[in-house]
Amino acid sequence: MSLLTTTGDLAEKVSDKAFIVLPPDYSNVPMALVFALIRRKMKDLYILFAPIGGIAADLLVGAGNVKTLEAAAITLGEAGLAPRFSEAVQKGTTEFRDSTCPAIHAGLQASEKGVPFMPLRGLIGSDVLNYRDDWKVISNPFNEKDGPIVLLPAIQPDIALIHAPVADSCGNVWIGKRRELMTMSHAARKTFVTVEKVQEQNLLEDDLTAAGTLPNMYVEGIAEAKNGCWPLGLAGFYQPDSDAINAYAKAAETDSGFREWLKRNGNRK
Amino acid sequence: MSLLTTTGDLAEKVSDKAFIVLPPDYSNVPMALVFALIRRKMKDLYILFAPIGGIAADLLVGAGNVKTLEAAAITLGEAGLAPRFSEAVQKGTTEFRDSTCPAIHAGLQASEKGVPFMPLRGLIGSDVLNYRDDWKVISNPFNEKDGPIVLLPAIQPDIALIHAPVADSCGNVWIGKRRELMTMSHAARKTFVTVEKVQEQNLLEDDLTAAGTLPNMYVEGIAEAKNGCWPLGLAGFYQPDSDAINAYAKAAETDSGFREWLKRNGNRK
Amino acid sequence: MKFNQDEFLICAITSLLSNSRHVAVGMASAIPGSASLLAREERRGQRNSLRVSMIGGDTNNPFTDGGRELFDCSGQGRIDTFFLGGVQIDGGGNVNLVGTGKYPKLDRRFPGSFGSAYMYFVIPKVILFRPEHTRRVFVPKVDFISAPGTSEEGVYRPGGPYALVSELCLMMFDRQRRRFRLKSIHPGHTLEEVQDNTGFSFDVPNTICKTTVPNEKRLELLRKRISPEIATIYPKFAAKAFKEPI
Amino acid sequence: MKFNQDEFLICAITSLLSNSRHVAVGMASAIPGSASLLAREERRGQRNSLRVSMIGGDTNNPFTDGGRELFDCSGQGRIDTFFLGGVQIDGGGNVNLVGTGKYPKLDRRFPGSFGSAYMYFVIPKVILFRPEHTRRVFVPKVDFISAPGTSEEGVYRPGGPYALVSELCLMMFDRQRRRFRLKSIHPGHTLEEVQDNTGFSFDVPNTICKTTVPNEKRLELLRKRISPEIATIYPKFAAKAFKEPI
Repeated sequence: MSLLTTTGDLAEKVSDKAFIVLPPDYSNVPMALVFALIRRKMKDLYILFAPIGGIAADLLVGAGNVKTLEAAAITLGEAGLAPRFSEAVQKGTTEFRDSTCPAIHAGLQASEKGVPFMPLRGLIGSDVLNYRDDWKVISNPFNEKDGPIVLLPAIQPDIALIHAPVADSCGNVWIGKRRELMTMSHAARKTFVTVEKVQEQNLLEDDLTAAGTLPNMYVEGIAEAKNGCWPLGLAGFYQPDSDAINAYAKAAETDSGFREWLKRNGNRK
Repeated sequence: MSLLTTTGDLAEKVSDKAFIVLPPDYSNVPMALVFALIRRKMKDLYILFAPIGGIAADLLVGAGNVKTLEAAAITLGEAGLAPRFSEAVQKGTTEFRDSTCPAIHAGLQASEKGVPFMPLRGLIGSDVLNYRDDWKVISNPFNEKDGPIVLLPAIQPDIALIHAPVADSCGNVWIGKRRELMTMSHAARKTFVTVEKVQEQNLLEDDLTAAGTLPNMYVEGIAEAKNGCWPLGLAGFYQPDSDAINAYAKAAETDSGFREWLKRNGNRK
Repeated sequence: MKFNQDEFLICAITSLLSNSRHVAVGMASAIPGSASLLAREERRGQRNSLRVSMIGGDTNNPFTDGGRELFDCSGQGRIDTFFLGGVQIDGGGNVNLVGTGKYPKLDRRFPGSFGSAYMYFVIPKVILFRPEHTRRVFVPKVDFISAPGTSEEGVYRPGGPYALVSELCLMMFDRQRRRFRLKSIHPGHTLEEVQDNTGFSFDVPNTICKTTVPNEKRLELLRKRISPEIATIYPKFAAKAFKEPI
Repeated sequence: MKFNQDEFLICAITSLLSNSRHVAVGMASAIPGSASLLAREERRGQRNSLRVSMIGGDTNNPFTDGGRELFDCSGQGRIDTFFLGGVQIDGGGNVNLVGTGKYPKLDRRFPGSFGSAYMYFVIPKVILFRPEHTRRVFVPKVDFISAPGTSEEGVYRPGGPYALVSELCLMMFDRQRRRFRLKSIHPGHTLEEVQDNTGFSFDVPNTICKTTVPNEKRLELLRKRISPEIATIYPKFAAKAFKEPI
């Protein structure tokens, strides 16, 4: 049974209310697939960034697809604040669960290991912790004098969505040193992947490529999407299109500008 | 300051009573360095295998270098039981701390993350747990009805000793998909590495090799040791020398046979 | 078509994998490994295809996240079938991989528990495989519980023993009753022989089946397709197991 | 030799790194990043060499274990210096990266806490860098504590604030007294100006230094060696920062 399909078909397999995890903004964000989700007019998604979101978050929020966002930060980087996100959070129309980078990594690692929680240092006295009623503080059972420590519940997304440079026809995906993609895929129930290209040669057969390969046991669908991170970049392959991101940042300052931008750019496949 | 040195010099940097972690028996065991430690007549070492030991364990125990061993198992594989290990444990001259594979991985991951402990499912009702007074059972703080769960304390070795196919002259080490070596090195205070060869080309500069590279920030010494896993193998490069391992298994059935074997084979560099 | 004991055991295990979706095979497991590859080969191209992941060797080893990945992905529920052996196994499904005598000063030390203390809890179907069927192995109570067969209520335990395969018979584990039930006796052996050589009590059904012998098609597949594949990990075993019996 | 404001701030931060051994630089940190690379360059080949690890971009990014590695190796104690900014910073060293107003319905939402809620606890020297020195930024009490400046006794906390660099001055954080102490004022500015524009109280020493201005050698190193390197990550910034001032 081949895992190969189209980006549109992958988007069809995502349900309203799905709990989706997306990669950090600096690389491997499956933007073509994000645009496909927006075209599908998804409702009430729970979107987690591992751990920082950017234009994908802003687009999904602006288009009304999101009920809750979770991340350590949402930013357009050098292009400034994420305008649709900021407005939605200021107005309270989208719920944002403030987290911190290592807490998201640790929560995903808990699911990866099949354990119910993961401890993490720090956090005590932070309002990030104070507003998270799903995090718990206990005293270290090994050493009461060691003081309090935070336990973070396992984070298990329904779906991890990622973009990668290449997959093979068996469904293995080369992610290189972007190991957060591996943790995301291990943690999520299933993973959909868009790639620049699909090759015949099995990535696991060569030790050099195997070292950076997500095995197909975690992958439930693959689609080719050339330049699939646009307007973001794919590290080692292409840079972010900063003109496009700057133009977006400006357009999205108003809802009507955002709609206009989406009409012009939202149909890229 | 160059990290490059000799195997003998790496051995010199290991102190008596050091807490050492070694790779699993199926690949990347720095046997040349183990022989050098034996020649140094090390005393009272604490040796952890991540998670299974074999001939390295048997040699170190037989040579009297070990106070305590910790592993999920010690075996010579197809060559049978580890004779010096078995005898020492039966006589009580070496302490063996029985563990289980995922507990060792989790303990090392705790140190890797800088957290004091890691939870793990399973274990409840096992005598492995019953005899480990350093492991704790608590009820899941997130859900009392979820039942008990084991907490494993972080395992922080003083030194990780590994063998790898190649290092670069900056001290980065290519480990490929043997990621347990990365966890070991992250967890240990420092790491000494023997390699088949040292190359000029920086391993981190090519995304393909970077994906399987341990960065030099974890590495405090590198030595070339050709065929450095002998008589064990280096996956993808050379097979275990099963004739040699079988011969060892037979010789080591008695202490005198062991001494004889060591005299003949212990001077390999 | 003739077959030898190893081939028979391989095929007996293969028959137990018909509802499995992802079988993992640990170290030093030539017969379970062969059985898993055979089951996969038989279902190749079918809708209910079987995934086989073997550690030890690079063939059929899909793991790229280090030694922990087998355990992590078992904890994630991605693996439904696994194999365990045992120095001793008792009637409650407890397995001992550590040794005989009083721990820690054992009379005879064996390698250790490996991943059993975890895998037995999280893998839905653990097949116990121990060819030697004697009272030395199948004891009333194991000297050391590497992994318990059952757990108290409240303990997280999606996994546990499924079947027990020896040179004499096949037993299935009844989780409700917390004991084994004889399923079938291998050709050439008798209930008395099984009972005489088993140190624990087990349930015996009214009618006792004979374990099915391998058919020609399966044996051919095993010898032609699986033998060379398993030889890459277990050369010694493959050389011995897959020659025509005399 | 003339210099611009960015160059001045870079050099001021560089001077703070003289006892550091491993500096990590987070996202969107062009000035701290430049300062770290400059400090490394100045100590190249010396015994007390400096390691600089930058996330964001592939140059000087040594991490191969995914996004968590920066945090994991900080938790391991391998990194001694890090930088944080802040929408608001108060006199207790508390930083707010989340926004102004009453959380969660903020008046103005900013990106979020990033890794601050962890890094501030585990990195021995955290340098707070915020050029804008106004009462809007340096407030009596932050509206949201992304990361607290100090912790109660018993809380695991090897790390915390070390210094604060703004466009007006350099302050050092006194962990005993849990407040900042003015260290030096940048040329062209006065104590009154600092006091007028700071919303929190801080200690003022008897003699107040002027912040040292960059010397020629350092400036040349910065412009010739560091500028092209930083341009690979922050092209916009480098184009603006490293041209001769008019």
